[in-house]
Amino acid sequence: MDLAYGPDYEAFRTQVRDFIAKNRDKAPKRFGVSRPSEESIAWQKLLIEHGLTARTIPKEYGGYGAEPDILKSRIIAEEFTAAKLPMGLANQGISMLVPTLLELGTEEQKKKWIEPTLKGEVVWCQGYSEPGSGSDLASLQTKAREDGDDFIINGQKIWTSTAHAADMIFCLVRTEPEAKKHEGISYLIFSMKTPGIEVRPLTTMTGHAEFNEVFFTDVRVPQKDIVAGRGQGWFVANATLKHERGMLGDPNQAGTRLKEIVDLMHEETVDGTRLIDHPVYRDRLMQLQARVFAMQFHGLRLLTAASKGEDPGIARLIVKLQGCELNHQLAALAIDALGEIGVLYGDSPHLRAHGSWQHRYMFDLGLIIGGGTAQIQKNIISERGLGMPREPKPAKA
Amino acid sequence: MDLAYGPDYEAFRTQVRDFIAKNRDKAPKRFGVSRPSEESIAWQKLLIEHGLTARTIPKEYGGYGAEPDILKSRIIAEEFTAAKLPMGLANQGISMLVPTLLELGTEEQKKKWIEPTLKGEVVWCQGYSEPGSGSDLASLQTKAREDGDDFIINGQKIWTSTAHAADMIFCLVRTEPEAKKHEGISYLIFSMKTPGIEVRPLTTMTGHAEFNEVFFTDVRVPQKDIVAGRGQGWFVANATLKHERGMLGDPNQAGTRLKEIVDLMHEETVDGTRLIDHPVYRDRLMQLQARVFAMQFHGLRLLTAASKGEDPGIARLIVKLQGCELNHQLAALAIDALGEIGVLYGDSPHLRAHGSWQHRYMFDLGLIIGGGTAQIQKNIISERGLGMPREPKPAKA
Amino acid sequence: MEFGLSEDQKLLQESIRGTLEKVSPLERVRKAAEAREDFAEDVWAALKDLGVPGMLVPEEHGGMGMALLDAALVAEMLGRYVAPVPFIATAVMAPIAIAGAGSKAQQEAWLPKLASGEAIAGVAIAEAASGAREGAGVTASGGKLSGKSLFALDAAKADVIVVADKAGGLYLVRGDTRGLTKVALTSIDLTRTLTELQFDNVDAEALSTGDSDATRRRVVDAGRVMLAADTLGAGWAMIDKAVEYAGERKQFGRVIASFQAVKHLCAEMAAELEPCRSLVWYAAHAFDAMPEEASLMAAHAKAHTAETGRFVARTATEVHGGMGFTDLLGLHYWFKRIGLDRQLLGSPERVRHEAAAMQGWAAAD
Amino acid sequence: MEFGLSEDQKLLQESIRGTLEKVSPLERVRKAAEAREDFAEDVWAALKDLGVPGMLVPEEHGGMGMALLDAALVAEMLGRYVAPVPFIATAVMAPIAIAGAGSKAQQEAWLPKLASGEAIAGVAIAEAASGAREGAGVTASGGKLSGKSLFALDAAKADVIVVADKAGGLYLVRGDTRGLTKVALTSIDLTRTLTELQFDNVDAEALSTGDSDATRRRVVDAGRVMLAADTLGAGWAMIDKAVEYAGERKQFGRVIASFQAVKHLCAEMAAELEPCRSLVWYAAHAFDAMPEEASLMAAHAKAHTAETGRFVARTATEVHGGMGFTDLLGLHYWFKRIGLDRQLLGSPERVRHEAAAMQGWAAAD
Repeated sequence: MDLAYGPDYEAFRTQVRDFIAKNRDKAPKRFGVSRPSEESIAWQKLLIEHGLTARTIPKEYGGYGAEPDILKSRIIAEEFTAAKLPMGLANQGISMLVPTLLELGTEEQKKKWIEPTLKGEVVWCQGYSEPGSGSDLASLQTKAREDGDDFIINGQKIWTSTAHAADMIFCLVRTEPEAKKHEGISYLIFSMKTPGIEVRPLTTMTGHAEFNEVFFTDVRVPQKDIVAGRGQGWFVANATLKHERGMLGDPNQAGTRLKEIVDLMHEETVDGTRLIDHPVYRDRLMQLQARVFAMQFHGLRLLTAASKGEDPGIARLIVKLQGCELNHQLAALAIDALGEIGVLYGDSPHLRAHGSWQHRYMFDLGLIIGGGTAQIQKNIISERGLGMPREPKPAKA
Repeated sequence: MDLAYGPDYEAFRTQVRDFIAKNRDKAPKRFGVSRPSEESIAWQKLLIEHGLTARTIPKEYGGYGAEPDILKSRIIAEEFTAAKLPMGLANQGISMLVPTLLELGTEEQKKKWIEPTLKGEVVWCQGYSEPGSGSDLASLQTKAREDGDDFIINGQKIWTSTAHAADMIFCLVRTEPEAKKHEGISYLIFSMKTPGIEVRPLTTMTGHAEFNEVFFTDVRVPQKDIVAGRGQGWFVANATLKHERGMLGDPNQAGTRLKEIVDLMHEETVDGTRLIDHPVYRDRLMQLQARVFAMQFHGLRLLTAASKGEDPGIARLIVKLQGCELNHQLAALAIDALGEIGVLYGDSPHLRAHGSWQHRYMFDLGLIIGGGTAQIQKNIISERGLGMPREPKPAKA
Repeated sequence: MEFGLSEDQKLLQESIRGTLEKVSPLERVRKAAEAREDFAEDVWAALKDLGVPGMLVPEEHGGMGMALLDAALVAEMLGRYVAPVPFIATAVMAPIAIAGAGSKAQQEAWLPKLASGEAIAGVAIAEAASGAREGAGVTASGGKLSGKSLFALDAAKADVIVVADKAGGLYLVRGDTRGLTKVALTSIDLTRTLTELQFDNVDAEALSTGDSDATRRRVVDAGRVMLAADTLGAGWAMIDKAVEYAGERKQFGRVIASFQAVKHLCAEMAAELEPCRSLVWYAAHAFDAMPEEASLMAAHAKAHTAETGRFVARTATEVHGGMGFTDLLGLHYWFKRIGLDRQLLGSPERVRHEAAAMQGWAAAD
Repeated sequence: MEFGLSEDQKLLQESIRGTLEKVSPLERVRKAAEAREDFAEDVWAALKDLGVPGMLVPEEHGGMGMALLDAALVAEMLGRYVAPVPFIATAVMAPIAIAGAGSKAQQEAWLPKLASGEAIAGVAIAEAASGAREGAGVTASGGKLSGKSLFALDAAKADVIVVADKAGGLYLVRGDTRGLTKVALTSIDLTRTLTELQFDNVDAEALSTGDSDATRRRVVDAGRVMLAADTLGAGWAMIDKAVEYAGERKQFGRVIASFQAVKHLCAEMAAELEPCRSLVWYAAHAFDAMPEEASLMAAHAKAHTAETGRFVARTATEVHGGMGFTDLLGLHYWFKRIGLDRQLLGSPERVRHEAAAMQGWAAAD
């Protein structure tokens, strides 16, 4: 047990700090809502050159080409957060498509797509879920029919964030209608400018359209733009989903929220008494503080395991379930302690934190559902973590 | 909505009070642990004669022969509770066997068994559950093989309270090994003195042997002592289980517990501060008080429905689940508020209420599990109460 | 002894249900919310036809003189249909205030108009019921009110507003009086309006006949019972929708209603919420017939139903999966209705503290 | 940066596990409980062979000078095997007290004997850590102690007992001193003893070298971390047993482990309990290396693990169905161990209040 990083890493930390001191005025003020701004693109370029993002991606594909070192990645994150500077770009192309291509793409695909994606020149969206295929993603119905060297795609995707602004999509489609459901899917990449694609914004309970629906009508796409071969899409997608699920339930976000609530409970009063002096709210705060600490230290444990290449087993599988729930409960405490002010929203007077507590309370519920519902998470924990059997298949009626 | 009973019922209440005033010195001081004491038997006789127990059971079978009137039953219960007098006998023979025989027994069976059972002369135990058949009661394996006019019984029962003191058992046995599992069971009554029956006490987590295991080795029983015919046992048992489940989760018990906790929190101190003045314990008390009220009023609603012969639907199905859980949570609050004193047990000095809070906390967990586990209750609520489908049968492996 | 609804009450509830089913379908609610209507005039008009505004107004003033339990049955249906109407202040809290502490003249001036639906009444009592935020509070002096009151109910278009001042008094203020400024507040729940009232030396009439402390208490109690009933109705609507959706939605080759995890979530919702019905009925009946129990039961009904409502709102949304999170099914209207109910007229934590204080188990705030 | 166990620590834990698996199986625990043994001498002897009593004793006094994190790993295993041994006071709290605030002579008198396992040490500190019940409390005057202390740990057969008085001081009292009366208390957990100590003008030596306030704080912190670790171990034992039982028990023609409801109960237990491991590790490490965080983390580890432990104890019992409720499988030994851990050295509610006070968010009691 050693919570210090040691001299080599502290030297690296110093480098990062030096970079920040020297370059902080170059950090973008405007990020762009769906597509990166010019400033962001320039900042990204600078970060890549200094090994502060795209750090382990080979130089030939536009990265920095360093050996993987998870502690260095964490130091970068810590220093940028402390300096309140934006990190490198983090969109679905960079977090999901690039690792997938690196692992499973052809040399041509890597050469063509990774560098412009890293640079923020090409923006991607993800076409996985469908209205009828959520938890049971493998049942997806979007069809890709062969027509010469092309596929003709028809169907619908949902939960496609940034689809309206994306250049490209990585998309699961059914290419082998006769195969078993997991074996008939291919992972296809194509341009969002292709004729026959319609994007409709999808408004959620928060009142915002954080997602889109995407409709395909006779969309013609070259067959060669499959990644990892026909019928391999389920395998490719699972490799990618790992990256996504790892991002949900981040305990550092919970730590930040907790601090905000502590401040709020010191500042806000009811009948002149500070909220922190209400024993019942305070007791809830303390319960949640313990949970936040537990998940943060749990995160350190996973980080250590990752840095040693060890499999942390069940410890990894619980993060999404526990982390998303904890964030939701933190938002609930803030709302409750604020009383009527806690339910104000939108453009209301007296709003606190721009209504973000209500927004988070609702959006967190979306995260509890999305990326594998709580029920699916519990299936995974019990089956993969505890070795319990899968449910028996139902008899054919 | 009218919470008064009205003049007729108040007249009846006066009769009950008169009886109590006149006879309270005849109430038994010693009840007998497993078998009723002489005093209890005499008291039971007096109560039957005055229509204060066995009230609706026909005179020819030893009851009082009144029309069913659930409000009068409640008034009797209220007045006896208020006077802190013991009610009539309430053992498994009276609460489960007698209604079963009345509904499904032959005239001979009714004549022979109901009266001595009511009088406390014949004590019964119940032979339903087996070690391998709990939630899935219909899978029971105790075999009754035909041999001339008799059955030869081999197998084992569990959770058999008062088996060591019982004269008779009403027992589910498998008489038709070839039939489907629900159709091969018969409901058989026989003497616990029959050779080949061994009773072993079953100690639970409370440290007491509240139950027994009963072993049958070549136990010979006349075939004629089946109730309602061969293969009808599942149907008979379900008629009886209704009576049992209705008794679990009684909200009046929760009301009594709540009062005890309120007293306890006013009397006990920590560092000189009364427990009721600790805001966090007090808030839990208030949450539980609301639940107790809700379940008590829910009980009134069910009582009203029963008195009108209406089916209260889902309202009835939730009582066991919610009532047992509420009792458990009440015990938990008492334990928590008492700190280390709350975990004392057995014959310890400083024990409060003879250690009954711990005993209840554990025994309640047994009740949450027994009589249909919480999981089975939720299946029932969702299927019968909400009309959701049963789980599909698994495919044969 | 009869703990249940009379035939008349069942008929009343069914007639409200039938009307709302017709006039307040989701599309109508959505339109009201999106257009930020102060309330849905047509829905309110349909309820006027049924006499809803005058339910609690005494018969001598043109009302129906019904009981709070009747109003609770209506409130349950309004929650069930997330109806965008000014019920709680106009039809319940204000009539109780005016009938309870108004002079004969005040009663004659307002009760018939409220009964007929001709007038709308708001209530500004949040500081007394929930505690004051941001130092809000109204001070009365020489028949004039100054200060501000947040979170007034049904006040946006009110002809008259019942205002509680810091000293425990109740006042009537006309909606168009000089010096009164109304600022619209926006909550998550767009089916109901909340208003901030700013008073700059505003003319007011005291409601000071009889025991105005007791009247204020009753106004709050009645409001709390209505909010509990609203949550009860909204919660059961969400359970029914969850069960229905789960019966249609297929994943892994079967309807998700056949998965034990989904069934148990639905069972837990029902098992938690259904006893709230009896608590709400009892609290309403206590208000009508057992005044010594009324405040305690109103507090418990409010707090316990709010806690249960939160569990139901969240869980029913989860059962709907991603669809529950979108705007497509409109499920969030119920979610938000329950969310607002929770915080109005006293959060659960505050109301439980009051319940303890009423029994002498805690110091009153 | 390495947040995890060293190879030595993993070996330590495995060797404790291996030993306990052999010497402290359920039958041995049951025998100790049924015979009301003060502790299982043979189990303790096996742990002595591994140096457990001297783990935290400084090397100069014949101990191993190990860290609290090492002790937490042992405590976890003791919980896992519900081992009936006097670990928490004898091997953890008393050595910390004597090494922290004892004179050279006191250290030399007791630490070598504790390290070798020759002596047993009790600790009577409940009034300071949990609050005083029944007006208990010890008063020191002229080197003599009077009064009573409830719920002393490992004190039944102790050669020496560390006693906290009302004024915040720590004292050493010999187990056989005149005027000291020991009354055995019986808790639900028969694997550990609790004792009431009555002091009638009893000879005592003050532990007054250095900062005895800080030492007392550290004694409580260390004890709390041990209890949290004990619950962690006992809780995981219950989860493992539940998973195993569910994998064997068949109902409705399938193992119950294949029912989604049972799987989800098990998943919830694991998901709740596993983060407690990191909290316990961190709290122990803070005790060793980050003194400014130690008390807060010990409090959180204690309270949160106690709450999680209750959920696990109850749920694992439910998964076992009726068998979990009987004595047959002995599952209740773990249930009760977790139940006692919860209340010792501060209930969760009290400890959370302390945690708030430490951060300046509440007045200290």
